[in-house]
Amino acid sequence: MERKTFPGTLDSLEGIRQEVKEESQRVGLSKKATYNLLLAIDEIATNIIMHGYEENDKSGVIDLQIDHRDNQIEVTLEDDAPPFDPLQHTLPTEEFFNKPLEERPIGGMGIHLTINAVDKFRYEFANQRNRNIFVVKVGDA
Amino acid sequence: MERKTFPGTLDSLEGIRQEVKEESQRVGLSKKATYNLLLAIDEIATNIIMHGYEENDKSGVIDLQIDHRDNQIEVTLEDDAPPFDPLQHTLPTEEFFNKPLEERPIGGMGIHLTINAVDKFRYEFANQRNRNIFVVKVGDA
Amino acid sequence: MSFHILSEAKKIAKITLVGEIDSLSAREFQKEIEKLATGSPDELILYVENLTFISSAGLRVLIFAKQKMGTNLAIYIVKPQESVLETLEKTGLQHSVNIVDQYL
Amino acid sequence: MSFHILSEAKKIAKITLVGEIDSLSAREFQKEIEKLATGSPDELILYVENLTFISSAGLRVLIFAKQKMGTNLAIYIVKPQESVLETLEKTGLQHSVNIVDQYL
Ligand SMILES: Nc1ncnc2c1ncn2[C@@H]1O[C@H](COP(=O)(O)OP(=O)(O)O)[C@@H](O)[C@H]1O
Ligand SMILES: Nc1ncnc2c1ncn2[C@@H]1O[C@H](COP(=O)(O)OP(=O)(O)O)[C@@H](O)[C@H]1O
Repeated sequence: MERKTFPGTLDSLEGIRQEVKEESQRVGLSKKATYNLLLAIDEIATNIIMHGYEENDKSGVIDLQIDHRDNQIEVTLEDDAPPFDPLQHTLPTEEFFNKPLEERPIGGMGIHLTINAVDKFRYEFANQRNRNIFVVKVGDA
Repeated sequence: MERKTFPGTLDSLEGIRQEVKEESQRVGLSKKATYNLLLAIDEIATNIIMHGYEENDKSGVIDLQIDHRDNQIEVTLEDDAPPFDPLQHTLPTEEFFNKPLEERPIGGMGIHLTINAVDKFRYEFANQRNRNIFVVKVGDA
Repeated sequence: MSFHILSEAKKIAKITLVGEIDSLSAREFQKEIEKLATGSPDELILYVENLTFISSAGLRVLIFAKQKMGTNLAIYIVKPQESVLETLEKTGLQHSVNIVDQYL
Repeated sequence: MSFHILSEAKKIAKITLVGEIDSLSAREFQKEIEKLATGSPDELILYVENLTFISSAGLRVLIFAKQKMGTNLAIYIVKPQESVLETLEKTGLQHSVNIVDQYL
């Protein structure tokens, strides 16, 4: 697929999900794997927009690239926000998730959901850009 | 059945229904006809207690008699309250029942339900007593 | 955006009735209604699946509830047995209450 | 006497969610919760049968609701789709909400 560029704003989320969904369906990814891929991408895209751009008073784009080869689908999001590697972020523990809601911080679930939702999640900083890469095998049950 | 005498108070209602229920089941009256017979008797017994005795500051008894013959069950309630013939009482009209609840008087349904619930309903004043007689055919569907 | 939200807030009063309502037990029912009426509920939900008998004394309480709790009170009667349903129908109450299999 | 009556009165807030909740639509959800919170409901009932997507932004609103409407708030989630249910489970929310097929 050629690269698509979206403004780094929340109203881009739906369009990003839509692109990924269409391609996933086209290559025959299961409904469940598709849902999880969309969830992962939505979480990371949200973080780019909110934490990467907005909290740094910056604006910018998100580039979306979808590749299908070797029986897997690979989605890449690229942005120009300050470098942030989600895999370096400390994930919430079991204890966190067992806490009653009234004692939990209100967020902190996005990266956890992302990592759980795809077969492989990778981060690179290349050409001065953040690159978040999601890989899902096609043809799994 | 021999005659049973109950005090003319609301806590007699359950015992009266119980007697009639047992006899109805014994002679094979259908569940539905039994229910309706109990309803009719409960309504009239309530009226005897509330309107016949209580509102006239009187106390007294209700005599219950159940007879089974000619494929029908006949229940008689006798009381010593002032004479009152339910069949002379003006029944609520169709219009009454179609009114929204907030515009309806709160009562006035008992005699209507009674007459609809049994095959025959009769009133007699004999030996200075009110006699309310309920007849239901046994062996109906 | 394919998102749609609908909301509503209301006060509800739930009553479960088990057994037989005659003129004696109707008094307990009435007391409960009076107690609940102080909170001015928007909806009264009666769970009557295990109500086996209701005389006109019970129906009077329903009419009383409507008059006491205000005209806007919506009454739901959940899962009435056949005989109870028939009595509601014979007395025209089914026009003024909502007879349902399930309260949503 | 074989009669038994049970009653309870409470304020309920019902929300029906249809479509997708991401960080954008979660804002509408949050506004609705804030509006309903002013009435201090005892129960929040979310009808989600037709909710097809929920991101962590939607879950945040649930946590917010619990914190804003008070610890005693009981949250019911009625008929979640499988993926939505999985997300609730993966984030431990199923311990703090009631996931039901039907609200009684
Ligand atoms: N692109 C990003 N730039 C800067 N910080 C980020 C970025 N993505 C995530 N973070 C940080 O990581 C934290 C955890 O992210 P996440 O698990 O998605 O939960 P949430 O966003 O709900 O707080 C965020 O609160 C934020 O501090
Ligand atoms: N045994 C009775 N003695 C005197 N009055 C009676 C008697 N039974 C019924 N009534 C009168 O007939 C009216 C209608 O009775 P009914 O249809 O049973 O409705 P309700 O008792 O709910 O008013 C009563 O309100 C009462 O005035």
